[in-house]
Amino acid sequence: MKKMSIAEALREAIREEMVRDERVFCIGEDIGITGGFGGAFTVTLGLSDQFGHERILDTPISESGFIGIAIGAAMAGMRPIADFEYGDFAFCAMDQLVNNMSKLRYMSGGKVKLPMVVRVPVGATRRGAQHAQSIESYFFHVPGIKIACPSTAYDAKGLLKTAVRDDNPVMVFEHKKLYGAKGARKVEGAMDVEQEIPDEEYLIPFGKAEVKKEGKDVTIVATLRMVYESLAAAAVLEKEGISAEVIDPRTLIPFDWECVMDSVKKTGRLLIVHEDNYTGGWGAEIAASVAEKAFDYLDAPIKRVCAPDIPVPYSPPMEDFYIPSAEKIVKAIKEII
Amino acid sequence: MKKMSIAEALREAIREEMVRDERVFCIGEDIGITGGFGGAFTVTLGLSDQFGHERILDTPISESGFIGIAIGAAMAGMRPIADFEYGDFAFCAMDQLVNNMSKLRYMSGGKVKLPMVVRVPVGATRRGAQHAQSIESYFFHVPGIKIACPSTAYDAKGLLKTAVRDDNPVMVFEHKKLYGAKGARKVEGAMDVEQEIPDEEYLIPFGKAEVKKEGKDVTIVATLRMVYESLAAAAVLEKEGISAEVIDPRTLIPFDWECVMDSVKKTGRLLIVHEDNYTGGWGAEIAASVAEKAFDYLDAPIKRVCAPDIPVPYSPPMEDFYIPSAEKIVKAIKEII
Amino acid sequence: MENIPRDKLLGIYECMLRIREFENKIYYLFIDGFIPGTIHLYQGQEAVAAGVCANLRKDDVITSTHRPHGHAIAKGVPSGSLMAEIFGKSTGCCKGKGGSMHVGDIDVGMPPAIAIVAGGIPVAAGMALAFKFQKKNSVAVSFFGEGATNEGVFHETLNMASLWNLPVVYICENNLYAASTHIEKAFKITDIAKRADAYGMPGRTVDGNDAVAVYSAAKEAVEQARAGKGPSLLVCNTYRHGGHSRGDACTYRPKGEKEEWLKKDPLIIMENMLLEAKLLSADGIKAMKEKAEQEMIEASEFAKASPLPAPEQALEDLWA
Amino acid sequence: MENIPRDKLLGIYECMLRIREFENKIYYLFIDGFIPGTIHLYQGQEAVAAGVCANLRKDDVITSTHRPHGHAIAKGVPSGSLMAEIFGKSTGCCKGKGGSMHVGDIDVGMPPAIAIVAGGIPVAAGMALAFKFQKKNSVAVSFFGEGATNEGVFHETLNMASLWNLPVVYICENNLYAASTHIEKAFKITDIAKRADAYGMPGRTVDGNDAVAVYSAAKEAVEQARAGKGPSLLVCNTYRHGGHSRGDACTYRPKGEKEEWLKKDPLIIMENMLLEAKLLSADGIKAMKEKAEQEMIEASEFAKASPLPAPEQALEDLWA
Ligand SMILES: Cc1ncc(C[n+]2csc(CCOP(=O)(O)OP(=O)(O)O)c2C)c(N)n1
Ligand SMILES: Cc1ncc(C[n+]2csc(CCOP(=O)(O)OP(=O)(O)O)c2C)c(N)n1
Ligand SMILES: [Mg+2]
Ligand SMILES: [Mg+2]
Repeated sequence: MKKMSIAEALREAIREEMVRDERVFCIGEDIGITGGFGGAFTVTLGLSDQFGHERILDTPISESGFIGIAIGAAMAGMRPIADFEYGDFAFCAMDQLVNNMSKLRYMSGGKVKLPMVVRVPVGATRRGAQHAQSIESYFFHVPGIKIACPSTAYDAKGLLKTAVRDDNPVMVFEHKKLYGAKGARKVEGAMDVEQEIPDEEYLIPFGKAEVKKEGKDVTIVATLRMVYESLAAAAVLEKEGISAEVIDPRTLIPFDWECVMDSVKKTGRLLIVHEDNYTGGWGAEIAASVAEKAFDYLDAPIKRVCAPDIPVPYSPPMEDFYIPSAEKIVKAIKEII
Repeated sequence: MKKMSIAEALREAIREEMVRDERVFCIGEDIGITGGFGGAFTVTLGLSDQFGHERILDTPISESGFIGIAIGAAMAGMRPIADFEYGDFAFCAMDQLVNNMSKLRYMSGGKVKLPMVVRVPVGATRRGAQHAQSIESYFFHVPGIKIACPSTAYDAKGLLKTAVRDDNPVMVFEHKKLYGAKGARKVEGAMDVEQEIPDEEYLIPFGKAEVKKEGKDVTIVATLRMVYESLAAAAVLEKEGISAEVIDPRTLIPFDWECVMDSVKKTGRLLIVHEDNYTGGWGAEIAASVAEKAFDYLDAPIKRVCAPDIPVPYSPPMEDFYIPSAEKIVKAIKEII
Repeated sequence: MENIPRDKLLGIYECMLRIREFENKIYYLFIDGFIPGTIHLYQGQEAVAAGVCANLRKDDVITSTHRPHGHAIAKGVPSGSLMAEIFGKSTGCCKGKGGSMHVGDIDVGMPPAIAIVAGGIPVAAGMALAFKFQKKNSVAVSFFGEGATNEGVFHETLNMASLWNLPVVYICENNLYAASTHIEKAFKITDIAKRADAYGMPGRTVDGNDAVAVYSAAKEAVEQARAGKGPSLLVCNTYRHGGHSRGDACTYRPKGEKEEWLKKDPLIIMENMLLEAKLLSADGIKAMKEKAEQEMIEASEFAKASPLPAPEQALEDLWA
Repeated sequence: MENIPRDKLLGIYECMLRIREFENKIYYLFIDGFIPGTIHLYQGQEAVAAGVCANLRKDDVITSTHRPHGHAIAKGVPSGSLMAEIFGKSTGCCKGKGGSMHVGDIDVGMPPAIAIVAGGIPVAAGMALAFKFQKKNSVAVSFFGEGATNEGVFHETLNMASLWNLPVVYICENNLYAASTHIEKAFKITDIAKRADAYGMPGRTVDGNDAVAVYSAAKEAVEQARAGKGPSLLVCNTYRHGGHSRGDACTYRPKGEKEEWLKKDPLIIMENMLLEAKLLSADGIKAMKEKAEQEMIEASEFAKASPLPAPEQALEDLWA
């Protein structure tokens, strides 16, 4: 057992997979430069020393190009892990992600495979509108992409390893404030979520949610940093006699409908929390589907606590207002109980 | 009064606005070439004869570049109308659309304005996965973009004119099978939706839905070509004694919540239909919001009839299966009545 | 030409004939309503696909575009499964899921053609990168039109391909037009091969209607790539005889332009060469044409007779 | 230099001093915790912003990047509202909605800086296109780093700007690094200005630490654009003295590299020139420095004293 931050856990996952399978390599900007950062959030720090600059491949600033290259490499038998320094830059490669990565296998009639991982840091960290977006929902809507959203170091390692071994494209969304609370590259407001990580290898299957806290009055579904806000809210509510169940789906595609549905059948109430914008976010799908399928079990309307429909503002009071908080979660739950 | 197809109505709207306001110009691929197509669907045919090649500006194949150029031109006082030949190519310009077009005004603290229109043909027409997507939902999720979806020639003209006069970025989604049913460039399965268009100028305000057919048992919300499938379904149901109300919201952002909510309060049932993929589509937002806000009025779960979560297949039987149909709408409604 | 074995030359010529016959057939089948959607035909550009692919092995790969039939035939996709795909039949090389713009068969080194202009350019580099990792001496070749060189991803990729010395060859088919847009309306420069300079990559232009010239230039480029000496850009000047896609009357073209180019029909050039060099007799040519014709008749019979996929098969083949 | 009026030279020098003082101040204010998030400082590159913008009028416009403070000062954004923006205060030039990477003030011809690398390149062309439509003789200038020239949109835009003869000037600040990535790891070529050839656009390289050289080269480019003679690309070779952003110890740089460049500090070069040409005395320089220092002290006092926006103001300013 070793205590690890999420950045460290992701690094270990990559390291283990690269040792295990020589087809695995990393590609992205500033990920392997000697003396450099190891990616914007240190995840690949030191890996080029171990694996060389060919397998930790630094690219020019060319997102569309390097994602297309990852796609080609995957089709030809490699297993690339591509890195967007900030999720916001994924839009530069959107054509390759949506029109090629997600569709080539289908277009081929199932003949080609695209085993590739795309790592996407998300979340607002005092940098303004173009380095802050939570963009899971855009990809949640693309058929053909699996989506993982680890909130703990344990999950980060296990989910990333599973992603690398999956024969389909997987996007892993990582929250910048969860990478780690130490070191020169930590961000303002970073949370300390270090965890003991087993020495033995483990994988976490996709589509298996985790119940982070059991409860009986209301179900909260949240991912990434919102898991912690939800747990904080649940703790506050507990004191007031309201028992909230907190579920982290861990992967959005595939989604563990069974776990959420069972919980809602028990509690009769559902709240969904994400840092992505409200309108058309993935929370809408969960709300719509649960409202449809658990129609007879719901004792109150399903609510969502999400970022408002604005770009991310820079100034701290406005950014804090933008990001869903435990306080807002408590308030929303009281409205449905 | 003159009978017009949607392509003609859009062309008239552009013509009138260009005559009225010299700041308006068109930009895109193959839109103004003499002897050419007038865009992939003839909307700008002949306009370069009237306005010259500077104001109907043909570009190289450079979507990201020409959308960025439209953005700059809009900020500097022009009112561009940009054209994606097929909506699928919008992903090539996604960074400019999402990171710049929708955010620059906000980032400036409200100091700059971006009065621009982006025209986006959508819908599957036997061309396979990369020339077929309905992509409204991706932009529905971006704060700062208005969205219009005209289903008739009358609406197309009025909404496009309103879009050109709006001081915000507006994306207009147009369905390829609705442009017109005549001429060399019509697509397979094109519907004849010609309509009498008044000679006098008119505008259609954003955020005003149209009730296409009144009914009392169930509300159907649909856009673009799905309006017609919904009306066909309503006609079938009518014969079986089920009275469906069909609403075309006409704009998705802003959305006419009042109209839909009033209808649902009356009928107690809601079905949403779109050609965009099911999971995370805009229908999920409508379903989630109505389920939340009309919780006490609903007599049945809200259902959605959408394309399944796959890329668009090429072969006719599979494509037909992919596209939501009147038949599937009828079936879905029977499940909730 | 002297140094090229007769077999190779006849192979190239046969490939060109097969492409021409295939496309002619498709043209009429489309008019007759057998083919859904749209088609982008390759007549006039046969020398490029045939000349380039004559340098490739089965374990080399190509990427293609919205205009892919010629590339597919040249790379070895069987004409029957190719035609069936264009018909949308379940015997098609993509089981009817791809269509005319997405034909391909990875078993012969062709992933589905990518119809987003320039979209295949980085994918080819990626396959080349894989070959480098795998220490295979395979080569990736990417075909695209001159219009594609104005897409950003062309620029991003050629830079990386050059930087990393990837075994990839970029073949730009300059047929003067991108849809209705003449190169003069899309480029200030005229020599597209010069763009390679921006990446420190060799760039070269050849007569794209002269199959032997294409073959020889591509040979050099492919050998260079295969030997680990890096990528290059080869611009082939050519012309599409027909419209951009179905129902294009080409009214944007100046009068007489097409006629001039028809005189330079790559098939005629090749035929004359073979005849002059006495590598083939008029009878030999006739026999080869008939054979190609026969093959494509059979391909179309196969496509016609093949079953359509069941609607629900749409739900298969998304996930691995 | 002989032909440049004294006022102009002093103006450029003053601008450089102001940028240097501003950035030095920001550096310490960041360390002291006054500034949220991150900062990308401009020390070492002052000659570029100052030399280029000395050719611009108020009705000319610029686009900028993640490293925009220097451009903002040079284009005339008042230092107080600039600093307040970086503090996230409601008196900031973007009311606290933009932040360090998005400073700008359209009233002085600077829309919010765009922090997506190369994102401002087409926007500048678009503003130039507007000027052409409006028959204004204004010019748009786009600043970006050498790293940005590997983005596709650089390629797409320079091609169109050249094709349409737009009044836009492209200023590439080659400071050798894109974040931690040295140009050798991102380019096979060394002369970035050659990329302009691919678009039929004039390209030129100058010593970006020599403000007079930058000024003169930019003058030519701006005048050419203003006269309707089209765009150009000007590469300015320079160096950032500090890290890429906060907390960057620059351990990826070879030892001694920074020291070499510090000897070529653009401020020292400019000072020496002015002293040698006897356009300014040592006292004069001292006075100007003190003035700049004083201005930035006041700017920081202003920023510190300014109120933070109310949380709910986040909901304003999205829609026009
Ligand atoms: C990104 C993108 N933009 C636009 C189109 C529409 N389109 C299809 S083919 C074509 C012209 C392509 O020209 P070129 O690259 O020269 O190839 P050619 O058709 O001449 O073979 C265009 C604009 C597209 N498919 N993809
Ligand atoms: C599209 C995009 N990719 C990556 C980044 C992350 N990033 C920010 S600055 C930078 C380096 C930019 O280098 P250069 O263009 O040379 O400008 P400099 O920082 O040297 O001024 C990178 C990679 C970004 N902001 N946008
Ligand atoms: Mg072409
Ligand atoms: Mg740089």
